[in-house]
Amino acid sequence: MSGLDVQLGPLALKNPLVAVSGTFGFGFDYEPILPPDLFGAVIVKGTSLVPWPGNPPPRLMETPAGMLNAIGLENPGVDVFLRDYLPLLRERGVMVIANVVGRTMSEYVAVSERLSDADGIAALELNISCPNVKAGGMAFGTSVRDSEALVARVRQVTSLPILVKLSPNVSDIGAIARAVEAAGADVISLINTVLGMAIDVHKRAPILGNVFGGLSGPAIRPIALRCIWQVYQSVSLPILGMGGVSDSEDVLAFMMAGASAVGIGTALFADPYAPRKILEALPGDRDRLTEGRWPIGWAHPKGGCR
Amino acid sequence: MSGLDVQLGPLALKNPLVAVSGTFGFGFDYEPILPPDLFGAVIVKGTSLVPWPGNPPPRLMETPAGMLNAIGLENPGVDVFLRDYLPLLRERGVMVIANVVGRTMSEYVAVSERLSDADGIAALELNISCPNVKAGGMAFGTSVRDSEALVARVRQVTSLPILVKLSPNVSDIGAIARAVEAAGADVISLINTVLGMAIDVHKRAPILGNVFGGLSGPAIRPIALRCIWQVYQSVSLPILGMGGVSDSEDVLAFMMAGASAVGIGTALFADPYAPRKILEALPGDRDRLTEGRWPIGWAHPKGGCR
Amino acid sequence: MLAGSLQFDQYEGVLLRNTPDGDSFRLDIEVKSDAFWPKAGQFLQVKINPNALDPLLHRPLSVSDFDAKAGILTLRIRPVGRGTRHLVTRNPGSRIGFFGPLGEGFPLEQAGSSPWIIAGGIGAAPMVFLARALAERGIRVRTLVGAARAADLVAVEALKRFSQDVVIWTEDASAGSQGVVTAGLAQIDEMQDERPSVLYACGPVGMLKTLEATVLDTIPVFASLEAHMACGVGACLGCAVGVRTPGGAPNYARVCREGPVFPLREVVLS
Amino acid sequence: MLAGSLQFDQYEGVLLRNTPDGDSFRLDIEVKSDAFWPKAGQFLQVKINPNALDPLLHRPLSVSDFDAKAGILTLRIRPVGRGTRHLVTRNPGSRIGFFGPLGEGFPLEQAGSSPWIIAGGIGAAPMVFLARALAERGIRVRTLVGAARAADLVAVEALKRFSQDVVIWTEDASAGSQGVVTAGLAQIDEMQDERPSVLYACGPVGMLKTLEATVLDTIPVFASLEAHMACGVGACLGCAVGVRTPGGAPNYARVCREGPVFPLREVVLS
Ligand SMILES: Cc1cc2nc3c(=O)[nH]c(=O)nc-3n(C[C@H](O)[C@H](O)[C@H](O)COP(=O)(O)OP(=O)(O)OC[C@H]3O[C@@H](n4cnc5c(N)ncnc54)[C@H](O)[C@@H]3O)c2cc1C
Ligand SMILES: Cc1cc2nc3c(=O)[nH]c(=O)nc-3n(C[C@H](O)[C@H](O)[C@H](O)COP(=O)(O)OP(=O)(O)OC[C@H]3O[C@@H](n4cnc5c(N)ncnc54)[C@H](O)[C@@H]3O)c2cc1C
Ligand SMILES: Cc1cc2nc3c(=O)[nH]c(=O)nc-3n(C[C@H](O)[C@H](O)[C@H](O)COP(=O)(O)O)c2cc1C
Ligand SMILES: Cc1cc2nc3c(=O)[nH]c(=O)nc-3n(C[C@H](O)[C@H](O)[C@H](O)COP(=O)(O)O)c2cc1C
Ligand code: FES
Ligand code: FES
Repeated sequence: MSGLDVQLGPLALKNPLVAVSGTFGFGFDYEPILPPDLFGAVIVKGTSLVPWPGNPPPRLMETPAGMLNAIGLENPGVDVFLRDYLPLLRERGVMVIANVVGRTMSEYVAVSERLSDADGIAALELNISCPNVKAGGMAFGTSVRDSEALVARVRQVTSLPILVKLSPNVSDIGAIARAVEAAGADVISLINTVLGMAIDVHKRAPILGNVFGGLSGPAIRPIALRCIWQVYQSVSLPILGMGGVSDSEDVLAFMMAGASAVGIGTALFADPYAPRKILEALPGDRDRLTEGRWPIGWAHPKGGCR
Repeated sequence: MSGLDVQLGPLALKNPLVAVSGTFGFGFDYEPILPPDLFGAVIVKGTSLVPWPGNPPPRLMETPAGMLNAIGLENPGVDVFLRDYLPLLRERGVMVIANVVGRTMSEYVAVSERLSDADGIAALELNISCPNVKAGGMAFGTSVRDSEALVARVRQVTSLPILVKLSPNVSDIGAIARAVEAAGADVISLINTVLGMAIDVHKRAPILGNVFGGLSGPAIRPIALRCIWQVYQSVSLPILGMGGVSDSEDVLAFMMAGASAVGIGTALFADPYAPRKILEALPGDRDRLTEGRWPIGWAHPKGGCR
Repeated sequence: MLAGSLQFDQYEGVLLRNTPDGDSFRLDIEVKSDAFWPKAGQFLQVKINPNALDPLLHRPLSVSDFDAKAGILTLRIRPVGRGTRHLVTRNPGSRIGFFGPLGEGFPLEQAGSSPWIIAGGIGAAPMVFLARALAERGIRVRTLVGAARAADLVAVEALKRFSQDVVIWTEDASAGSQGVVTAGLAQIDEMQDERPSVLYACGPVGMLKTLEATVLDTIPVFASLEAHMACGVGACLGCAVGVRTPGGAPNYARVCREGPVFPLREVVLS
Repeated sequence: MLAGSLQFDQYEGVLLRNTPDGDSFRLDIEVKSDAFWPKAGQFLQVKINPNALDPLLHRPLSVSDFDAKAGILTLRIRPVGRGTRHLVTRNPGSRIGFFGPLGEGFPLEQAGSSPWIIAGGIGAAPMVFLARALAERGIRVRTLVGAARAADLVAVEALKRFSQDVVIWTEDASAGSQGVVTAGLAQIDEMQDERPSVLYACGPVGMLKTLEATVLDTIPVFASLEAHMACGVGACLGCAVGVRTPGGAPNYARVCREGPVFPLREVVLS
């Protein structure tokens, strides 16, 4: 232990830095410089019941201090994940969180069941907030009732801790958080990408094959902090915060806003060494800025919701 | 006429570039380099029935490719606007759009009435989307019913064209757009700022005096384009698009997404000459990219909503 | 907030020299324009990276000196964050874009017979130009400068050039007297002829608060304030500083427009 | 998408020379590391501005040449947007950060007896390193290069150095034969001994589509493709290119990982 261990609800992470879903594949693509066991936990790419091909290209566009993606949850399906990747991750002692996607509630439930039977998965993250698929995905995450129902159904089929990943593309994120808390979620993860788009003025058409895409990276950091703050004020569940995190002060800022652990995604693309730099700087920054303690929720006024 | 004239619903603008509300004061602060009559229209700072002091400082924070503001609609009140600024703007032949704010519906109505009696105001922009005031503001703009009621009430007291300024901080911006269209709005303006925040890790507290602030600038451009696209698909009203516009290709991209005219705000802070550069580049870029025509809605699939 | 009379424009200067000075850097910049004519206490909005959208905003920096004959603008910059760090690593020959001059300067006409300058840390930056302006008007000024230690002192030589005398304070006594720069003011009530007619102040908020607590009843203080800025010209209302109102109701002034120099008595420091 | 065997790392090179070459620039960069060992057809993810969050992403650029003995990496860059424009204005002595090498290179083992290289515009960049690799294996290659006009031709001298012969095509006939670079392939069916064993191609999509339409039935073509990239290492699935499936169901490969070089027959150009 590096002394950086932190508790994310039921999960004991060796450090608070989590590789978020979709930017770290199934854990091994950055291996030469970022082994998966570097992180407190690795959340693998969204996984569905059967293989999904994803959206037609182009799937990416850079934007000011951010990027749009419309991958469309391409993934080889839960069986391939369990067969080809999970054993390798388990071997390396990685804390694996599986990111679950589906087109219907039953699909979410079926994937969750399959994953729960497997050995070596620490928790499920229900992705009810992906803006890049036509059915399911964000549709659930923007409705209080659907979010609640989905979490309740998954709760019945798994004893694994459930993280529920929320969308920032809603009028009242606190209401969604309360609903999933009531339905039995263990941790709230946020934020997923912000719905956006880009236009190609030469082609006079949307750039992305899917028209819309999800905005991520430093550009959305202020939105992520705000959502974390709001959810921290709305529920008592622990929060996995993410959205534009780039350096070790960001990690502490996200914690002060209410996150117990902090995810990193797009920043890898800007600097693949960012996670190493963060983990190197974090002990010193924590000593300097927060007397060596994890400052979870410290920016909230005393006597707030918690 | 520079040949750049464009029709924004009932308003005939001499060019499509509009100074948005809140970044151009009452029209004269940038005077030495940007006279107010440079723009197709000038939308003045949000104006209330009585003077508002605004929020305690700090009110600003730079963020990646953007900024947060929590001005809190400081303004000297509608009477001072009418007495001290409107005559100067009228003298200069500026197309003036007044931005209306209130804490209650009655306040919006009262301000709108006062403005309608004055000479030299081309239109009203109802700001139902400001994230920086506790009551009113965004509260209206996130509720379909309240938005509709507010616009309907203002519609009764004014014969001026009504622009309604929408918030991106909602689950379904199309639904709000349809409601304000039904209530008699003439133009939809969007987007107002995206709700965000920043944390000071040294002070372990939110940076802004108001905790939350509105995110603007290039960082939010993909969100603005998406909202314009969605509203264009939802209603048949003309759109005044804004959010991160920085150069002349942005203007054409916003038009392709569905805007009839395009606002510029935060980009002034990054380069006060940006409006001049845009107006110089626009004729050439329009010839090169769109055969000299305004490409309003061109990026939408044929046979769409319009 | 009335229609403005400010005259500012956008300029591009060429960096001639970049010299370390205390904990800061002195940038001498050639500005070839007859229109650029700053006053003491005014500031510029300096562009950090003209080719990127990040950092987005300009950085407000005081005119630390301006040699009108040679057309040489001097900035003194303390590297504290991304923008200032970037500026102080620029090499001679590189171009520096900015717009200005902005804001209201120091009220020279209120100097009286024996004005004092009091500057903490990088607060010395605008004071060089102020001392020059006073000197050019034949007004003799006493200057108090302070820093944590001798090595951090900024602009001392330049201040000496234009001041009648310069009194140095350092917290560790590595130069001048030991103490903060306001330390000598405690006895101000007992001073007779020596007593300042006015204090021109620039420095950390702590220093200004000490002035507020100690001398404000006796001596007028004009302080240059700092605030985060977006426009710098008065349009965005982002750089608000609280101003005192009869009933105590909240009211604000713009540091970029009504300031950056304010009668200390009129503002509410936060 | 199986666990990777790629070996890449982050490097910082020093720019030795920046030379205009056709409509592009040749950047010779000293890379002091024994670990950096690229193969022909691989690419690098190059950082544009290490101190800003915009532009955020790296830019994929081919290894245009690598002189392993001298440790000199050559990039050939056509300035088309913000990132590439920034790179081609760097001065000698400046540091260029990148990570790599990435992707699968050209299959040299499939060269056969008489491979041809066909390059349109900046597509010539990776072909220098490919020609070098073939030459080092004693394989003689014929190289076809094309551009709009003579002044736009890239890397011709370097290609001549490693190729048996270089055939030039320009659309305005200002150098070589008149026409697009694929023009000469129309008669390929009639060619006898001269016929290529394989075509290595890099250039605009239009060029690749012409190859698809003309020679694909007769000759294997290995084409280096382009796609916008975020990670460059296979993690984000952003650089998808359609691949042919028996039933025509959509399926994608990663240009950064399974590519950038693909058998042309297997991909769906868009
Ligand atoms: C009127 C005025 C005159 C000034 N003159 C000088 C001078 O002559 N020399 C000098 O070294 N400094 C001066 N400052 C302070 C200087 O503006 C800040 O140090 C600088 O903006 C910090 O930018 P950064 O990118 O390095 O820091 P960061 O903290 O990375 O900046 C982030 C954001 O906060 C703003 N910010 C941070 N600190 C300050 C601050 N103290 N004041 C205003 N904005 C801030 C930045 O402008 C930027 O928008 C002056 C400030 C004002 C308002
Ligand atoms: C494997 C590979 C090898 C390449 N090798 C070379 C080379 O050797 N020399 C060379 O000049 N160019 C090469 N390119 C193309 C080069 O990557 C683009 O020209 C460059 O990314 C454009 O960046 P920009 O900032 O100048 O343009 P912008 O249009 O401003 O870039 C905006 C975004 O789009 C992406 N983008 C734009 N055009 C392309 C493109 N054609 N391919 C991939 N991404 C693009 C950028 O990376 C960036 O993320 C290669 C591309 C790939 C995929
Ligand atoms: C290329 C890409 C793919 C993503 N795929 C997924 C996914 O499969 N499941 C999911 O829950 N989130 C996905 N996300 C969202 C991220 O996990 C994360 O919530 C978001 O990007 C914000 O964090 P960041 O700014 O650090 O990237 C993806 C993001 C990106 C950029
Ligand atoms: C400092 C500041 C003040 C603003 N004040 C107002 C306002 O008074 N009324 C309003 O409707 N919008 C206000 N806005 C929002 C802008 O008008 C605009 O909708 C938003 O900033 C997005 O455009 P931009 O990215 O070009 O700035 C303000 C924005 C900023 C940055
Ligand atoms: S910085 Fe905009 S009003 Fe002062
Ligand atoms: S660029 Fe990320 S998978 Fe290819």
